[in-house]
Amino acid sequence: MIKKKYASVASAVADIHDGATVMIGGFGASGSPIELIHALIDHGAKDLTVINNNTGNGEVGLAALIGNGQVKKMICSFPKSSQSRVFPKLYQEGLIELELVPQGTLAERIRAAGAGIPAFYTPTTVGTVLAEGKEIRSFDGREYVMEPWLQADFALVKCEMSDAVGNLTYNKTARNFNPLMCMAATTTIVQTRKLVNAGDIDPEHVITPGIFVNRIVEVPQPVHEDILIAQGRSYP
Amino acid sequence: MIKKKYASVASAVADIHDGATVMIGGFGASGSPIELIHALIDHGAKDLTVINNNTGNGEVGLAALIGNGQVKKMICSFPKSSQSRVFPKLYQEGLIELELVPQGTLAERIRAAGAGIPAFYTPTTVGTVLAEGKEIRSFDGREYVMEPWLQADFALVKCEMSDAVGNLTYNKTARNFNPLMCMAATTTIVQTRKLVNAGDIDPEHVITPGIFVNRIVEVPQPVHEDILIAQGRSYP
Amino acid sequence: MNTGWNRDQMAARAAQDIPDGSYVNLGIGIPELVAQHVPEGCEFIYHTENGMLGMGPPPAEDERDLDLMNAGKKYVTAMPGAAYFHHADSFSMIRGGHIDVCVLGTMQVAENGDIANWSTGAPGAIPAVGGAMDLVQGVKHIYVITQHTTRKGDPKLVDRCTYPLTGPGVVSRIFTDLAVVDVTPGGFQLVELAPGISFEEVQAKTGASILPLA
Amino acid sequence: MNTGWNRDQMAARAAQDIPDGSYVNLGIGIPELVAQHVPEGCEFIYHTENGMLGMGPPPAEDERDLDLMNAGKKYVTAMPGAAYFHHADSFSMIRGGHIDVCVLGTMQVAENGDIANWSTGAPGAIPAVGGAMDLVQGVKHIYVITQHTTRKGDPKLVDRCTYPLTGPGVVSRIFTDLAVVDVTPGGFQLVELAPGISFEEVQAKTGASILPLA
Repeated sequence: MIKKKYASVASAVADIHDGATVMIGGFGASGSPIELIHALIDHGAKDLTVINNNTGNGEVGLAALIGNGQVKKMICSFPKSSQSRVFPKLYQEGLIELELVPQGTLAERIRAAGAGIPAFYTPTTVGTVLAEGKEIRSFDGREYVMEPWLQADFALVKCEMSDAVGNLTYNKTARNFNPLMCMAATTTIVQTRKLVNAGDIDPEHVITPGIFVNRIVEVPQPVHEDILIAQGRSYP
Repeated sequence: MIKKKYASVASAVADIHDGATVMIGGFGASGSPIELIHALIDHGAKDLTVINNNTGNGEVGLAALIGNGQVKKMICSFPKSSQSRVFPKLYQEGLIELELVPQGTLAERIRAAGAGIPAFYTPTTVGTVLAEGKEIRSFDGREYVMEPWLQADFALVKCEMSDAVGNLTYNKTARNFNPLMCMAATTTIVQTRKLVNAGDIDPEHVITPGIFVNRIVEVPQPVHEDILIAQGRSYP
Repeated sequence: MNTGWNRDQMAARAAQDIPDGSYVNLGIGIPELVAQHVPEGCEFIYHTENGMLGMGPPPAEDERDLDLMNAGKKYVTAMPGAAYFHHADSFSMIRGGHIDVCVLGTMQVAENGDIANWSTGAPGAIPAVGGAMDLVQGVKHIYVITQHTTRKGDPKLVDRCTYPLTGPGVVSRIFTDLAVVDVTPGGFQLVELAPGISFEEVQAKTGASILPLA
Repeated sequence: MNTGWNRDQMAARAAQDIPDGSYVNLGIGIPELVAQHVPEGCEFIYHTENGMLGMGPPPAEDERDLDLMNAGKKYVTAMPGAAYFHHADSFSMIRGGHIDVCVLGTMQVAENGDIANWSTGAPGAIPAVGGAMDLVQGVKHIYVITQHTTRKGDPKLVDRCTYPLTGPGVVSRIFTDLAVVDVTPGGFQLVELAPGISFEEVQAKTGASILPLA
């Protein structure tokens, strides 16, 4: 039988190993799986390579994971923001690596991993320093950069509703990178606000089909990064 | 203002020119925009290159377009079926060209055109005659074939519901190639069973966002290829 | 007198080797019968290339939905927990390695795992590949169900395929009317004989050497 | 005394050059103001990179939805006819050439259409590119809204960018506090002067030659 439900965020992340590559969904605070990230902090795995659009805000969620010294390298498009202090400090001290990837290329590289495409061509970064060292190739007189897929051992994902077989829906712009990361990781771990029976989600409305989901944890009242920060909270 | 509604299938296809490349949605009978295809037969544009998974059945829809001598070349994955007679006859007489593309590569090449990706790598066809003459490249010790995007001048698409700005939903497996073709054509022409106001489709349930749709024609009671064939119908 | 497995028995035998909870894609013909022989206590989720997970059995004729077909263009139903998606997402599941098992029919399968099941290569024949080349390259485990020989008695398990390949070195296990055979680095390896079938008979009807049971 | 256009006037002027019915992506800063100056009878549909078409104005503070943000991470609303989608679909709209107009702020823009708006290239600075390089390569028409000079008075319209490029040869039209300027094969071409501004003043504050009105 299909058994994807886990009893707790702790049990769902328990086998994330030191040195793992971990995709974390969300765009800034929106769609960020805070409870799973905090479970990963409790768990303590280190030397992680983390893929996220940003580097977290304040001292909760992804920023707390970085601040706890568990992340060796960030792969992201926008590592700074008005409330991002943890990553910039470590980066300027040379204590964390950064691979900067344009946002669209980041999304497409993640999808490519999920779709079995080891590389593709894009005009993004042509003629810029971010194309240095990469293969440039001309098609129909225009230049393109070759970009490789981006795979991960684990994905931490937040969704709105999951059924028992892992079909997912999201809420508004909290969707963002989450469905792509489900496709690209060996093991996809999802926190869902609501867990329902198979058949309770209209098959036409499924955004992530269950085949891309390995583990489901119900987190009925997820905290929101912006609220935590406004409250001056930190983790642990 | 956004004005995408056309009064008739005839007016919606009126500017399809001789020699155009036309994507036609559907997988066999399912999701096939019969009314738009029949309008294209009435219109008479010829020397068309048509992209569809198949080559039509019986003597209606795509088979009728081919039978009417309007198609110079078919790009498809599966040009024969138990009820497909028109294409096989013309092909064996040397009167129509065929580019055979594996189904997944066909889908991905169409998506690539919509996503601005001129080429990508896939293992599909490696070691087969369909890879002959194509670039083979190794990534991490496995061989892949480079495949180019597949663009079109027009796409003929069938959907279940459209709102005034062209957001679309589909019905079950009639979805198939339709959303991809919306992305890949310069001009996307949609026949919808139901046309509703902007705001009447939940933004979470939109499958094809309106940005990929140029023209909408309401066809409230579309005919179905299987029914027409069972009735022994032909077109015109 | 027992003379091997019939079509249903072949499908039932293949179903036994599919792990519980697998995502499965079934080819046309005998492979379709696998869905009727799921071992008790097991659950498989069926994928069909034209955009659906959670495919269910065929409907009664008067309950057909014209917009609900499988990749073989037959009318089907949707199980609770089904999902619809477009062709690129569907083939991402296949080509991205997310489908666990694909069960295919074949014209030939070779001792090195090559499979030929899409074209005879005959001049004038209309080539049609569908999703076959995507499936054999993308799905984690490729199983084959086939009669051991053609109607004319020619072996379908061969040393090298003479028909155009669908994909090289992709098949892992073969279920025939006579035996279950694995493709190993050393060639064909007998796994199980059908009741009443001898190793010698299987070997005689196979176009390559088969390693016997240890 | 009239001294050119203020921020709102610059945005309003840019809005006039966006065709009715366009799909539009607005950068952060002055470009955001374009949404408040849509010409009467016109309708633009706003795209935000993080997965939405049909973005509406900011909500009242007590009506914020924490899951409804734009690419600048500000709370927004959804218009009737909006749609949500994931990041790959969102950037397919950008990179596939489906967005009609993108209005960006900039640090520098050159007479050959090069734009530099993502990094000063200063040692130790934390690089952050976001979707800027995708937008400039993918959107059909790249407009720039910017003050004509920096706060220190240095020209932002230059012969060649000295900061690291976001993309080469991509900008078509520039709206500043002093003028509207096109990028043409012959270099900068004056299109319109702000009220009370002379061509000589514009030329003096520009780091490259500008072709005057014919």
